[in-house]
Amino acid sequence: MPRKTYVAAIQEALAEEMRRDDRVFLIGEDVRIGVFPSTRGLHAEFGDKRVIDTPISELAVAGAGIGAAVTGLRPIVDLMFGTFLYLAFDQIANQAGAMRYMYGGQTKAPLVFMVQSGAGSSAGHHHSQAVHQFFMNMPQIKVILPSTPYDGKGLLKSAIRDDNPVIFLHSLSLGGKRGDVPSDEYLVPIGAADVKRAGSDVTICGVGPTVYAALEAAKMLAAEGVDAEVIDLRSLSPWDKQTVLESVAKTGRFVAVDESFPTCSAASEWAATVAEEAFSDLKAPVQRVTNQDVPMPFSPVLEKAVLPSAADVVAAARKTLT
Amino acid sequence: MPRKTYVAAIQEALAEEMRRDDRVFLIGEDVRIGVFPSTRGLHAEFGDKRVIDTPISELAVAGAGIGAAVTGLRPIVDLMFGTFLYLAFDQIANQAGAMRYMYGGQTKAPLVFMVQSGAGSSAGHHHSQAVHQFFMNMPQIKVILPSTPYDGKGLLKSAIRDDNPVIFLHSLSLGGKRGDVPSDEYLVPIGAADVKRAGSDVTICGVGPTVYAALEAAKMLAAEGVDAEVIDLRSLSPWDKQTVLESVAKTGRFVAVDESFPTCSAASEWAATVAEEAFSDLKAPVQRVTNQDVPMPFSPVLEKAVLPSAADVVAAARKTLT
Amino acid sequence: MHHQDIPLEVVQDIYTRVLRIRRFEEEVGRLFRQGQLPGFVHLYIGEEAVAAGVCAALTDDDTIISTHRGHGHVIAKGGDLNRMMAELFGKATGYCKGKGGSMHIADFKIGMLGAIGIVGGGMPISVGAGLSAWYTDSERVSVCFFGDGAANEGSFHESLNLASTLTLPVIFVCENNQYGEFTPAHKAMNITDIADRAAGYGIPGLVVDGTDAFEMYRAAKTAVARARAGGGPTLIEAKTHRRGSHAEGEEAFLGGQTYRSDEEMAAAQAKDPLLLLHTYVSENDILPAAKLETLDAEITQAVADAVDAARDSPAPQLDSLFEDLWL
Amino acid sequence: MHHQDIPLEVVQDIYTRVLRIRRFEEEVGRLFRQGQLPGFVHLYIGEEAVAAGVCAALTDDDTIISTHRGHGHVIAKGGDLNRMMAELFGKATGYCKGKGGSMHIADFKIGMLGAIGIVGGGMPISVGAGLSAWYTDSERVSVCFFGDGAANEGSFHESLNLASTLTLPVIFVCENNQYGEFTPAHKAMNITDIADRAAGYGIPGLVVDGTDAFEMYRAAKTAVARARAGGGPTLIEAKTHRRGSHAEGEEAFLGGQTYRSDEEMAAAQAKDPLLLLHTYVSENDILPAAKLETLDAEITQAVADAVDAARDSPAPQLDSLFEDLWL
Ligand SMILES: Cc1ncc(C[n+]2csc(CCOP(=O)(O)OP(=O)(O)O)c2C)c(N)n1
Ligand SMILES: Cc1ncc(C[n+]2csc(CCOP(=O)(O)OP(=O)(O)O)c2C)c(N)n1
Ligand SMILES: [Mg+2]
Ligand SMILES: [Mg+2]
Repeated sequence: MPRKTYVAAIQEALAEEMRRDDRVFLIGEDVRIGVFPSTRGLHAEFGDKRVIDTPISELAVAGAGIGAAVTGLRPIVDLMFGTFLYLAFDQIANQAGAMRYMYGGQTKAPLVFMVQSGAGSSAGHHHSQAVHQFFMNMPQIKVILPSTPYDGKGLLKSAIRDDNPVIFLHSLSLGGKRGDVPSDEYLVPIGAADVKRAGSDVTICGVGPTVYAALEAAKMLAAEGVDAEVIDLRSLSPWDKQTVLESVAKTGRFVAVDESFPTCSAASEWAATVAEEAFSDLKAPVQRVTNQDVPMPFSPVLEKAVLPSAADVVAAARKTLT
Repeated sequence: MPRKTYVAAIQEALAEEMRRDDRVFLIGEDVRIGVFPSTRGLHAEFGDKRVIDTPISELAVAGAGIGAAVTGLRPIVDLMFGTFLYLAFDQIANQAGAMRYMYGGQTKAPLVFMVQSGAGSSAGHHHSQAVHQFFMNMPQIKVILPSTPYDGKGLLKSAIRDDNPVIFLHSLSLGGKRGDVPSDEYLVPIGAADVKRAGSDVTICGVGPTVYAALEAAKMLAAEGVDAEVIDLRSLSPWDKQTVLESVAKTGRFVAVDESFPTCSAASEWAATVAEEAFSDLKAPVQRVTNQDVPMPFSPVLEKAVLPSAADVVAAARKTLT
Repeated sequence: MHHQDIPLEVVQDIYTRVLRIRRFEEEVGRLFRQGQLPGFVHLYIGEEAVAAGVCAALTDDDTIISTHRGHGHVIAKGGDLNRMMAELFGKATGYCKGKGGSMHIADFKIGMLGAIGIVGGGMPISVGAGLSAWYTDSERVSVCFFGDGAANEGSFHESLNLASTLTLPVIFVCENNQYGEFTPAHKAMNITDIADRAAGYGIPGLVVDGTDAFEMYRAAKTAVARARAGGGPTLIEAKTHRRGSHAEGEEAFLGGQTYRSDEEMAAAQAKDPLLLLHTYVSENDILPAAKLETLDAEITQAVADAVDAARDSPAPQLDSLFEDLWL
Repeated sequence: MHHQDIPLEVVQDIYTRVLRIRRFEEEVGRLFRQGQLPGFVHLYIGEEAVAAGVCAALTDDDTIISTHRGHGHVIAKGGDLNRMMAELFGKATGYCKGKGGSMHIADFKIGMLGAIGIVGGGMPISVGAGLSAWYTDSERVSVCFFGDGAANEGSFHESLNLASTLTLPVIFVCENNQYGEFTPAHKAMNITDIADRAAGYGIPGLVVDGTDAFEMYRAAKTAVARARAGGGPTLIEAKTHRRGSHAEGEEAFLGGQTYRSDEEMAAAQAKDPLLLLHTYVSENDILPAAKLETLDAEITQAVADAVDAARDSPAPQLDSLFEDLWL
């Protein structure tokens, strides 16, 4: 199978879906030249109308996507960094997710907001926050964050075909990661987790970059004789509760690993759900591993210390084992 | 003790603090005339300079508050409805909470954002959302939501004197509630919960309007012979984990009641924390009672069905008891 | 005020739209004061000529986006009074099955893409509707109604600029009723004409007498023609007056405070768009008095029927809470 | 270009500021290319006359707010090269103890209220600094630097309008370097001069040659005098050129794609502000060549010292993660 980078796989998903459906188009700041290589080359193939550069106006661009979606198109709105969605927060929270319901089912808003999310490039607080936790709270917004090239392509294609608003998050720090990407068309369904490593002693659940911290931790734990199951949730909303609960039924131990500020994080949601619905399976308290609760610092040593590491995951897993 | 409405108590806090410290001022849309009676009468007493009407420009008004705070003033920024903060989200998430840290402690941003939060007046999705869960996620932002006139006044005064950014949420549905408010000056500390009803069988934890659902539920449970402890958290960030954990140590059962969309809600945070830190005390799975996971509908019958009710709380408490 | 360039059937059409809005809104005001309607209600009385004039210049395909003060826009675009009234009552038979309410009425079948309760929140969406038309090489134009207050929101700036740079068929209709809630427009901006802001985006900006339905119609026609011809957006500022409250019941919640002078209110009354229209068509014998009376009686009856139907309609079933969700 | 109305010491001061920025930025570029600096770096080369001219017209009390391209503003306001360089290296001795980095340098002691990585994000804050000055009846003015791209953000609109309605002492300095990232300004707006947008807020809007430090100084002086006298805000559009990359290393991440022609780059080079200034002061014998050389040597040395000091400085302690939090 051909091996491709994460970012190339995303680019491929965009190109294929634009070829398949001419209602699909891309709009955002510098999507033609491609600030992130994920949109690179699309302008050459699809031209001015389907790859649209905009002024730096996140609120209007997001809303324009919504307006285009409710009038029959299938926009992909690229707003670059996750934190820039804060400027479009109103359009997403008040409009995108709500329109269908608020108007009694008269309309639908099939669009994708595509942004980078998370830290890892020493870019400072304004360019280094994970944002999925905010959008998970909003009803009727789907949120996905792939960890591999394969999932990146398959999930983005599903997102573009989805009839609902989807926040597609990609990770800058994973951009160069390589993996198998089939040449034949495939989709990865939204809402399905992927068990990355089967294990019987403890369930470790992550998403995006934290999947790698979890896998690394699993290796370290294996050396200690602990057999960890690692679940890559892939979709954050809706999320695959079933797979997690089944795993916990087996292991009796749960560690949630989430790159996010801790309070009201995805880790909080997963931990609360496991505690609520798998209580009788639990042999030890659930554990959360998240960012430290501080704004994102610039200095690489500090940034690294803020982010969840494999060592943190190991420590949390050990807590469930004593 | 004089009895006052919730909204009058808030107004009193504003007036007293503005009298005490002339760096304190109020800025927002129609704060002079007072869209909410909480700001009524302040313009007459304090004049144009200290009670400032603005254009409808949430982003700039929020940022202006931040700029004034870092240059020595103590602004209270009133942005009316909680959802309007979505338009100012960038200034709050990227600037207000981060500035002190990001600039290495060179500055501080002592300001209060004051908004209504939550549903209950059939105002439709755009005017009926609880927003605390978003701000709880942000490091270095304090979040409070009082449930009584006494707490409203005491907490707002603390917020105004706090040297950090504080989101002060008030509940429209509680605006007319009356309660004792001492004439003598007092403060309610940020971060301290209030045990509203002592009980030994189950801990029910709420904030703002859900405290009343919890209290009503406690009465209904008492009729069934179940003795519920009801905790009003009052502060959402930081929150009084200690009081909650001590209560659960006693009762072994925990129900989190939160008016919020369910995923990544305050209830998720409380439930996760209890599951993590009081696991050995728990006799039954933690329970969350939140909004239904849909945008806020307009029709009173639907709105009521979306919000957490006393009956929902009773049902959740019963689950912990079987 | 004159109608020389406007065909008689259009005059009549405009008149009918204005009157339908007026009678509907008067009734809504009564119902609200009687405590029969939940939530907040913002009436369009005094501003009818804007929506009526503009919508008379649109085809059924063209789309509009509206605000918290949206009833007039829905009616002007051809909305169904029964489904509107039922929505205001929060009934299952309403446009949005009771899920939207006064601030969120939509009728996608007639190109009414929804009222938006967030000030300025509809503007970006209207740009998207225009983008869609441009993308599909459709003749459709997108109209966005918004207030003087909304013109100070960042969304105004970004939306006009975006529509301009992409040369989209969007018509921005600013209803300058002189107030955003209780703040006079002239205190919320240091300029006299919001239309002047158009220059900052390289698009035409027109000041129009928004109390004159014919002027509104003309301005809209020109802007529509320009948009359909690929000429891009126009900003139309309609100078108008809100005759009543910002939100119904404001006397109570303002606790006796006032913010407008009697003279101001009297001046607005003298420029009442229905009064002006009625006087014009009557004095110039354009529409016979009998016809006007029949029309009024018909509309009044239709509104009354809508109220009866709404009252008799069922409240939403609790099951409907979980309908209209993810597809 | 002329300096007739400008005292010699100011000319020299402006020259020094420009040169300090240039030499600092050149070194930062080198360090970045050598892989010695973490994160993103946006250089100010080509735009120095703007910050230098404006800041020369300010007192120490006056405040400025900056952008992702902020080094020049800090230096122009009198920032310490050592603490700046240490910050770029992410060291504990940096202005922000390594917590801010290139896009977030601040020096509150000299009225430098911080660089902001969010495009347009500093504008509302600068209005607040102006509000503070007005509130305390201080003579202080607040200056906000931002780009042509930022002028399309909603925050631009809201900030200028808010400052105007409250008549605040804020000077909005738009550095129109013709590009927002890789998008030419003329594609992101349908107007030639951003200064024209000032009319929409009822404030003065000036187009200034941003490559001429003296013109910048003059424009700032006028705006400062107006602001101090209670006349409210001014928008100054400085036409300038970014000589280098949007962000250092862009050649690599653009994968060979270009977005500017050679002619354009050559024209910008001909209008290089340091070159213009050097030529002017040399050809007109205003500052002796020897003096210029000494100055350059001193500055170059200071920058080199800053690099050495930064390299020798300790990385932040992990404990410092939990400092500078809630008070
Ligand atoms: C973003 C936002 N801010 C504030 C409000 C509260 N609000 C509702 S209507 C209104 C005034 C709007 O004024 P204008 O745009 O002139 O419309 P008008 O009511 O005069 O029709 C305000 C401030 C809101 N709904 N949304
Ligand atoms: C809100 C926001 N949107 C997008 C970006 C990404 N970005 C960083 S710099 C830049 C271009 C800014 O252009 P301009 O304002 O002209 O400043 P210049 O870089 O030319 O100095 C963009 C789009 C950002 N940092 N913030
Ligand atoms: Mg108005
Ligand atoms: Mg630029």
